[in-house]
Amino acid sequence: MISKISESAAAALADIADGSTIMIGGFGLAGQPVQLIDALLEQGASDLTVVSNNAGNGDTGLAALIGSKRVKKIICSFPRQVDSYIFDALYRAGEIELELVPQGNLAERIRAAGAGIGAFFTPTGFGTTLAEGKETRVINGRDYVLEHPIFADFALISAYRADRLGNLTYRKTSRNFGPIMASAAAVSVAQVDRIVPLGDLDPEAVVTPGIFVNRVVETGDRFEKEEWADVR
Amino acid sequence: MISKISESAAAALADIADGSTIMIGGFGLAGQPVQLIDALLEQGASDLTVVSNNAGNGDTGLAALIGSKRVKKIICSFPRQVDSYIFDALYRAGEIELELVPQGNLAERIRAAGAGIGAFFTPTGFGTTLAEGKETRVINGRDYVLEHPIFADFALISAYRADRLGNLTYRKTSRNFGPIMASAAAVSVAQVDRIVPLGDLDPEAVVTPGIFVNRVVETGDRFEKEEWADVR
Amino acid sequence: MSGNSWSRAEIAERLAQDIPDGAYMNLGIGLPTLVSNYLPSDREIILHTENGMLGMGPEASAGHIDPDLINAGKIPVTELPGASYFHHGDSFGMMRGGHLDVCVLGAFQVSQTGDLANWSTGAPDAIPAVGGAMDLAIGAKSVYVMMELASKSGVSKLVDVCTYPVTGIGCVTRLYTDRAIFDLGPAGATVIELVGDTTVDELRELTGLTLHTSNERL
Amino acid sequence: MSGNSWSRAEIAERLAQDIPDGAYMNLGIGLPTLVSNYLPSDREIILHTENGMLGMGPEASAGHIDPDLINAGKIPVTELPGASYFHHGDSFGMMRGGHLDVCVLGAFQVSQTGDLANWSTGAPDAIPAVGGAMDLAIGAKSVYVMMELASKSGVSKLVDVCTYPVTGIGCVTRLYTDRAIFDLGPAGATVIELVGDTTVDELRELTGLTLHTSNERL
Repeated sequence: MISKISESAAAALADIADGSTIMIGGFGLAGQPVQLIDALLEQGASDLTVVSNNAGNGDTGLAALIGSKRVKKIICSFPRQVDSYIFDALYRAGEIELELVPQGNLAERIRAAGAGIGAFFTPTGFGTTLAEGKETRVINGRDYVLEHPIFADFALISAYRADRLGNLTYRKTSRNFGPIMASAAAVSVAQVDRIVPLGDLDPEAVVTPGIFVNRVVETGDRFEKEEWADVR
Repeated sequence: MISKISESAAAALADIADGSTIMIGGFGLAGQPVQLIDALLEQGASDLTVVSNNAGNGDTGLAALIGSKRVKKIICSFPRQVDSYIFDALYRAGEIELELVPQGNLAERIRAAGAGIGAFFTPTGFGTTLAEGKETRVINGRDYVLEHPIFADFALISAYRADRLGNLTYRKTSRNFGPIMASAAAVSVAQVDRIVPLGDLDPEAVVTPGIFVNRVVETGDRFEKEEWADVR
Repeated sequence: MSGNSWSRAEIAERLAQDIPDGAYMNLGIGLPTLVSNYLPSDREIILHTENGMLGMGPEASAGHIDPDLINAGKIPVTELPGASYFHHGDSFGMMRGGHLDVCVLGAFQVSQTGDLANWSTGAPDAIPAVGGAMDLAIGAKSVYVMMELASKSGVSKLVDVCTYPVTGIGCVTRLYTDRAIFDLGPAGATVIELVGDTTVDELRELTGLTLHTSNERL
Repeated sequence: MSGNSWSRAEIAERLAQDIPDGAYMNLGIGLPTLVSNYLPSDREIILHTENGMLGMGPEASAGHIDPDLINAGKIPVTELPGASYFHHGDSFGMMRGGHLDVCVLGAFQVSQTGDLANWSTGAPDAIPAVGGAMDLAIGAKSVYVMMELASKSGVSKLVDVCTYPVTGIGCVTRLYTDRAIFDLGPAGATVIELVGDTTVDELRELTGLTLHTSNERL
């Protein structure tokens, strides 16, 4: 019987090797796999490339991972935030490499990796410094830039419900990068509020089919926690 | 107040002009927009290019449209079927142009049109006669063929439920080409079993957001019909 | 309106009048969000937020905050009937594919041919960040910019050629400012509406640009 | 087994033993669907159908036919607990992206380096049709072909170079036939299992190919 259920976040991430490329889902706190990031911090792998929309906030989570100097490179769209001081300092010191990608190109490059597309022409970024040195082409009178897929060794994502086959549903805008990152990684790990019995998820409403998910960790309902009340 | 509800299939298709490119959803009978195809047949537009997985069965629906010699070209993956005799005869007589596309490339080219991708490299078809004359490229040691998007003037699709904003849900494998065709056409028309009040569709389970849909026609529940009983 | 210029709220209010019933619209972070306060109540306009939602409602009030429901500015928002959710791949495909009717953005500079500069000041010590700016710039049938026509030091932000790093080329179709409204395109900027007593000659002096006029409307 | 060859059912039964627990698998139209009859009951194997479903169950029985629930061969099927549905773009992306573990196909010819010919006989008067054949050919981590080794007229269908139009290049990883099982790859075909009394020399004579052998297993 297939069971993709991991006992703990630590168990789910035990085999991440130094030098791995790790996708981390979430946009703001929505969809951020908080427990998995903490487990990665604990796990100790270094020399990592991280693919994530942002570069961490404050001094916890992804910011702490970056602060530990175990991230050699980050591929993201928006590292600069009011409280991204850990990334900011390392970047200014030349101690972390940044590949800045427009958010939609980031999403499409991740999607391309999952869907077996070798490269694609996108209009986003044409004529800007972020497209410098990239191949361009005029197609039907419009200018496009060639972009390549982004693959990962691991994807760490957050979802709402899972079953033992790894089928996932999400809640509202926390869906963001989860489905595409799950498709682009060799090993995809999802933390979910609850794991439900097989058959409880509506097959029409499954957003990420289990084929894209290798491990699920139940991390409990998030909405009783006081900390959410003043999230802004 | 937005209402995308059309009074009838005929009203929804009234402005299809001669020379239009029309996408028609469905794989087999599942997802086939039967009433819309019949309305198109009635409507009379000619010199059409049709994009559809198949080229019609028997002598009704798409087969009848082809038989009326109003389809100058068909872009599809699988025209030959046991009862595709109308297409077969016209094709052999050189009276209809065929662009044969592998099914997944067909789907991805339609998806690319909807998602603003100028062109993409796909491994499917490399080295085959269907890729003859197409640009190829080796990317990370693998061979790819460059494919371009397919746009349409109209998409005719079938879904299960709609609201007045054109949000759509589907049923089981009838989802097939509907969501991507809706995104690739200037005007997308969906026939649905039932139109439900706004708010009745679960926002998490909407498959085609209304932004991709211009007109919806309620065509009634299909599952009381005797004819389904022996569909094979 | 005070004299011959509009406040930011007035720019937003004027822009809102140009959004047709049934439009799908994305409002960029910052100034453009003001537009949502002035949408005519007799029109149904559907808001897109690029982090994955159509049918976004107003900002969530205290005590009704759902951490899974935020907009692109990471502000908690609400859901209207008829909403839908989708992932980033689909959401940016929706924009890139030209399905949105209008996107409203702020800007550091806009060129008379519609080039947009709003993502980077080009300062050498700045931490770069682009987010969805370049996707939004090409992400709608009409891309409107709202901004004050001149900087605080009086320099025109409508320019011949952008000096800041560009976000997109020829992408802005209309510019709403405190002094006038302009259509932009390959032929340059056309004044289509003046604020108060503002004259086209004043605008020409401020911008240093030729500036076409729309005879029908001026 | 009769003498030194397997029936089609026996090929399917043998192939089914090689599908590991937990595998995601697509069975091509025709001969490969036989494999589903022989999947070991102690393994959970999830079937994909490229028209948009994972977790496909057995063929629907009379009276339980749902016209919205069909497989790629347009045969009514059933849904197992844990199933999911998706559109053609996502379904073929799933295949193209290499997420399926195994795809089993039939063939007119297979070359020793894994080229597949199964979509067209190349007959000049034939109506062309490809469907998902070319997508399936490159659509899994392992692509297995099952077929009789020789045509009815005794000509080997495992060949040096395909004479029929190819479906994909170097895509078949393993070939299950009535006489033997072969691994295919850039170095050519390797016999990994013989049926009954079949010898490698017989296979060499039939195919006209060098044929490597796997010492561990023969």
